[in-house]
Amino acid sequence: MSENFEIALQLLGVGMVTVFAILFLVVFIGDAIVLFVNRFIGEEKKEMPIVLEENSVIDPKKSAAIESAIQIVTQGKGKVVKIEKC
Amino acid sequence: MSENFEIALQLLGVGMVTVFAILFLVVFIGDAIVLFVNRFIGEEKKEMPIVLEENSVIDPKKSAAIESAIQIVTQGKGKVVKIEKC
Amino acid sequence: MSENFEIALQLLGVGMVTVFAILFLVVFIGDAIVLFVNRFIGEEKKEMPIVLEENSVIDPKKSAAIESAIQIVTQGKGKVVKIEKC
Amino acid sequence: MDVLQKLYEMTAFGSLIENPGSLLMLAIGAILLYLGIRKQYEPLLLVPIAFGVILANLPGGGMGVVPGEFIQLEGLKQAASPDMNLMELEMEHRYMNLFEIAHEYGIMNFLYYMLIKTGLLPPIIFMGVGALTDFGPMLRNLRLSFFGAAAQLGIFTVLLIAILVGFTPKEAASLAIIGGADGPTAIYTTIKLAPHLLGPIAIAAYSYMALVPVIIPLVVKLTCSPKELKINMKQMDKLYPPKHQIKNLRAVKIAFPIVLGIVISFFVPSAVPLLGMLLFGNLIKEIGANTLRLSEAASGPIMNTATIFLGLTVGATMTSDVFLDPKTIGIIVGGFFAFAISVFGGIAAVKVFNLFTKKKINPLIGATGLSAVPMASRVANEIALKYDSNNHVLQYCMSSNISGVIGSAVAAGVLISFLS
Amino acid sequence: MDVLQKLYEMTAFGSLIENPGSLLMLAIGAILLYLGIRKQYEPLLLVPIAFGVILANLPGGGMGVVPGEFIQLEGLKQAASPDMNLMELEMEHRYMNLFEIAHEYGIMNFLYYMLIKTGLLPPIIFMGVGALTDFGPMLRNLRLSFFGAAAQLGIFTVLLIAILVGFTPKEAASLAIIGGADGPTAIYTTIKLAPHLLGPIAIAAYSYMALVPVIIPLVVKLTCSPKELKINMKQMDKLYPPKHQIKNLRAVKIAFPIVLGIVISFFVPSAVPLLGMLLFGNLIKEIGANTLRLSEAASGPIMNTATIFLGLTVGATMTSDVFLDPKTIGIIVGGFFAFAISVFGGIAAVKVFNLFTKKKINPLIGATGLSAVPMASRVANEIALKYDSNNHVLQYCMSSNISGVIGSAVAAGVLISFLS
Amino acid sequence: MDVLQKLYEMTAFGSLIENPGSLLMLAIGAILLYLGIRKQYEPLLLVPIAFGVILANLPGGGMGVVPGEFIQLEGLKQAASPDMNLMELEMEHRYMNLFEIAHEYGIMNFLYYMLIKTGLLPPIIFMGVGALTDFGPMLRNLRLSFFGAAAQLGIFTVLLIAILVGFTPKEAASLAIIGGADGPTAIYTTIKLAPHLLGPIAIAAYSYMALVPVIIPLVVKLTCSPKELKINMKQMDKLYPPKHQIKNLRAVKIAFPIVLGIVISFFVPSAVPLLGMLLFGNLIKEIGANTLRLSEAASGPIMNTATIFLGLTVGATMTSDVFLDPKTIGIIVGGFFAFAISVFGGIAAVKVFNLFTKKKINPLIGATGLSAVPMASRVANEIALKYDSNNHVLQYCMSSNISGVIGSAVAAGVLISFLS
Ligand code: NA
Ligand code: NA
Ligand code: NA
Repeated sequence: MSENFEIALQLLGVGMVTVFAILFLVVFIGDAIVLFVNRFIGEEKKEMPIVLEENSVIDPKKSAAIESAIQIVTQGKGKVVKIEKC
Repeated sequence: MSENFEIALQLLGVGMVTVFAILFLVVFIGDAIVLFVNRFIGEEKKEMPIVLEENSVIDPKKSAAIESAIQIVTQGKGKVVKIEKC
Repeated sequence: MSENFEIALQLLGVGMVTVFAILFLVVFIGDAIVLFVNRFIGEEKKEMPIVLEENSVIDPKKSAAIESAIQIVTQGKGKVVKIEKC
Repeated sequence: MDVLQKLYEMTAFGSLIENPGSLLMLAIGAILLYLGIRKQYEPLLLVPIAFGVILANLPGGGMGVVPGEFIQLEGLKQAASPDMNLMELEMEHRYMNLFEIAHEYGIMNFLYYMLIKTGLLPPIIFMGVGALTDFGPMLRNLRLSFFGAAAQLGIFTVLLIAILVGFTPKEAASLAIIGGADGPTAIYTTIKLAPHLLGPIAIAAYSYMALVPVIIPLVVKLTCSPKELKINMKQMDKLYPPKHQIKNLRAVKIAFPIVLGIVISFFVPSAVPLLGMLLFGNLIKEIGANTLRLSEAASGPIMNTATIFLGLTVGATMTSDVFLDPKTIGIIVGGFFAFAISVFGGIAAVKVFNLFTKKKINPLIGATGLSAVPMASRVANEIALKYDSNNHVLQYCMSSNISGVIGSAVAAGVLISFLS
Repeated sequence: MDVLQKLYEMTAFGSLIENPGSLLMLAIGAILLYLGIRKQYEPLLLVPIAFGVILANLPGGGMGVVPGEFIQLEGLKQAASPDMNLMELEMEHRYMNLFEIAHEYGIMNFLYYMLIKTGLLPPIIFMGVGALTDFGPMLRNLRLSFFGAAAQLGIFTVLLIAILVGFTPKEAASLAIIGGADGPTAIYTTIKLAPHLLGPIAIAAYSYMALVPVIIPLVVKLTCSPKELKINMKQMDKLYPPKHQIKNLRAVKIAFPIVLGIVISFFVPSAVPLLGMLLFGNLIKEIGANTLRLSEAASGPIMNTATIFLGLTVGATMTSDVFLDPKTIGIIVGGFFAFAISVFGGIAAVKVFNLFTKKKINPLIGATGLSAVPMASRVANEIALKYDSNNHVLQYCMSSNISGVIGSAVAAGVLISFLS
Repeated sequence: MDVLQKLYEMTAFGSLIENPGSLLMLAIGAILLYLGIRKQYEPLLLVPIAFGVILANLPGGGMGVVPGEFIQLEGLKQAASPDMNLMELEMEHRYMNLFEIAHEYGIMNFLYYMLIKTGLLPPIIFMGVGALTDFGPMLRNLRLSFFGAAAQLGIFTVLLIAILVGFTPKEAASLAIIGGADGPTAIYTTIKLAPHLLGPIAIAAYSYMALVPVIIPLVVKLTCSPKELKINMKQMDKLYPPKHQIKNLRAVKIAFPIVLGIVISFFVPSAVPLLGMLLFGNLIKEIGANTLRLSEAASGPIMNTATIFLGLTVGATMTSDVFLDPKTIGIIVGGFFAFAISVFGGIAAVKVFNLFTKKKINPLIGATGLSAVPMASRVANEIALKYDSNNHVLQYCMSSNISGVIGSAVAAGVLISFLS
């Protein structure tokens, strides 16, 4: 029992130190990535080009037309997840 | 063989009795639940409040707007199963 | 090593012959099926009747109405995959 | 010369000559595909089953399911007897593990022994069925659900006949359960009692379910008078109105599967895997928005995936040596009678009931006591409309129709409990 | 007479008399269902867990999970000792294979030993959680995420207390991890350290997560002054603006999970199965259209299916002999304190921080350092609005809230690493 | 002191020092992520593979796949020899069961040995590919599909070269199958013949598939004259119209996969697991509404889930000792030549064909005889348009492109049949 208590005390110390250390790292890494991206990658481009899924059977032009139609109906907030040919 | 025949006869009896007994119970339980609910729970309220799914990224007001738009288009019979942010 | 080389040579021969033979069969079978269908089954009928899925809760007439509404919106290219009752 | 020899060995013609029965099986697979695709006999299951039959019988393809003895490690037990008695006490049989099964017999056996022989998929499919089932029509005409019991008559009658004809009790029970008109129940029972008959029984069950529009009218014509078929349930309801109304259908629908599951299981615990999952699926559906993710998963991807693999693997049990057996004929004939007698049982129960009451019941409501939901009810409705174009019995039939699912699961529980 | 005997044996009344505790367990299952359905306590998990409890305790149903020793093949090892020493060297324990488990103990044990005892489902669910998580709010207020660490205090404090009360260290750790307020993490830790407590711990974890709207206000009321709760983060941001802006959020969001995963795992490799899958799920979400199929699968069918089977099988571990144990009381009480102390830890850390800086932080941001995302943040926001109707702290709370998920996974890694 | 020691043991720095190669592997994982995310090389598979590489090489994370020998129970066999000969007769090797694998080596090995080493996932993915494939363009220009055979030349040529360079025949075959330009086929073949090379081969296969827009133009430029590239297929069709029209495309599309599957399997039964599932997937798609639930499941949740786990586990086979091997260089170089020679084979076949006929064929239709559907066809179409802006060859290319899938599956069958 007293041995177990020692383990528990150890864990209390080790555990809280580790958790604080890791979340310090999270902050540090996050900041570092932001700085790195700001310097070397810069402003976000207007969306990467979407690679059309292979084997897609719908003409991209037509699906774009459908999507825009849907977007009007849904006030621009909806998204066509899947279109199937009849 | 004659032993097997006996088993079969037994099963014919036991089986049909059990099936009738269980479906009698179904009727009985169903009636009991209806009576219990009628007495202790009463009239159905207008739909329980829907707990919005955690991590949902769509503003409820906007999604309501989309849904009503869809309902106009689908004459009130369609339901938006999933909305994704663009 | 020289034994392995022999295996490789064999496989080169056997493999290419087999692949050519099979794709010859593909052409042959395809032609045969087309001829058979042209002779014995004939013109495509206007879509086989769709067996409505069991346990479906939506009235077919209503769902047809919804579908036509969607088709107007999607310029005839969309398809209603699933309708749920509200 | 050597190359040609190897080339020949690569092809399947050698094993085709050794086992010409597989050609016949391929033809049977093609016929089943024809029934599923062109005749639209339960295509969701018959097409995968048929393709499974074809895959299993492509000579040399290694996609046929091997009998259970092949994966049993008898040697271990025998060899162990002198000095390994401890282990022997622990477990009588040991089996190859799933990885070894895949290694030795390929992916189809892996899938079969993981998903089917363990009894997993039928309850999983039942969970999906539950999530698609609406007990509403049954609750609204609760008393009619009683006739779902009578329509299990075919099961126990054919069981008796099959034993007389020479089937073992376990085989006879697996055959007879076809009369429950419920695919997953038939498959589950057969897995537990006579897995070697799984292929033909599954096919017979689904084929006859597809033939409900033929079988029900046939039995009805033989047993019911036009006068009986004109009994109008709605008028009866007006004459003798039901005692109480359901004030809060949602609460009733949520409580019903929970209470029902617990009570039934006290009487027939061996039906728990099937009925428990059915009622769980139904519960998450009835709760609504809060568990929508779950019920959609259960009735969508889970059930569809289970259906594909159930179909393929059940079909793959039909290798030529298994199928080309006189018992297959017995299953086909017996299955038909099980179906027909079940329909008759339901009708007879209504007739007996009508002798004693003033509020008459249309015998079609007995005929739909099988499980084939909702096809049986639609067929019955059409028959009723033929005799009186104003007599819509659909909603009433749905009651006994849905309760027939419970009835056959209970019958399966009785059979498994007594025979395994 | 004989038939009646058999009939009685078919029913579950015999085993019910032998084991009346199962009736109590059924009642507990019903209460959990009530909490999940009517009170809407985390219904997505509590309903399947509750139904699993019911299934497991239907007498004779064979759906209860058996203890790990039942699938261990001790005999083999003992018998082998004289002449099979080679094998003994290779592996200390051998276990029944999954097929044998299904054969012997039914499908629920098959699912439990395949999906849960292997530790598979919690990481799979974490993958889905990752695919639904947006690290954006955390990245925008990165420094606040530090308080996600302080909110793990409850874990290690309750661990200490539980050991004092008599729990073994492994049991105490499994109990204490409830204070991480994260379901999959609690389940994963318990599987690794004390699987026999899985049922009560899972239920306590999810129940207290559902009680976050009660627990957080309680602790806040006891520890924070109105003045503190009125601290307005937006005004602070205006007074002391952050140093740099994120120019390309998309690139940052893609790089973040990759780098974070690698670095954390150097320090706490035992957290890799959980955190690795969380970050993988997040990565495929952030990539966007090119991996949309994957992220939709991870957060849709995969996660929903995993949730169903996790719930049912975890519930099914709660047989009466497992649950009706004084330790269950300890878990319920200890779990509450773990939760409350974690909230307190977060608040205390903010207070300490505020002593040393000019840019004050609202202590509610400490209180949301638990994982319950985003419920904790919403609750905190409501509290803030009650004191000042213009003080929206939601976005700030989300930062420590999300980092709390990482914090508790790290704490779990430490516990597993030290104790297993 | 003791605590610090334990703290250090908790971290991964000890195993990092022992195995510094894992840092290099992490870098490789990061490069693969860069290719998948930024360069958009087959992101659906390369991202999961890359993340799997990272997970496997996080020191101490326990997510790396262990070699097959680790799960073999050699001891049992050896120890058994004196008095357990019966069992030995039954099975030469025994393996740890899946539960033991998870217990001993963690979830990644559990997934790998359950889903990949059994050969399960590639056929499952092929089922989804089938459900997404439209044989229509191939049926409309059936004769062109013949060139899908010639484009397998790279496979058998590189096989020969690889053996000369010192690969074993099984390794050489696994390497060479990269020239089939078909991911699942390459993975399936490698699982069967040389699982220790799975990681590099899978990555090479998917990378080169992503490089099709580079490789095809390169080979075309080296081998074709502008005059050849201007051959206009539509004009040729007008000059020499095809003999018969398809009157009922739907019936043809349904019959085609069935008949094709049966006939091919007579010749190359070892291709049945791949081709059978491909054609099953295609069949349920072509049947249409009646099996829509199945085809949507096959091409949706099932395929997406399979893709995630295939990617992660295949990536996780790439531990540093496996990857940092001269053979990896051989695979990268050899894979490229297999690809390029396959393209050349298709072009050469067209040229030979054109020598003997009046109805000339554009050599681009040979170049698309690889499987990479439909990317190869799109690339070829762009090349054609560059030489003549009215010359649309897409529909024609699709014919050989789709038949290339069949061609490489057949080639895989031949290799597996001769070498395993
Ligand atoms: Na029935
Ligand atoms: Na937490
Ligand atoms: Na190819």
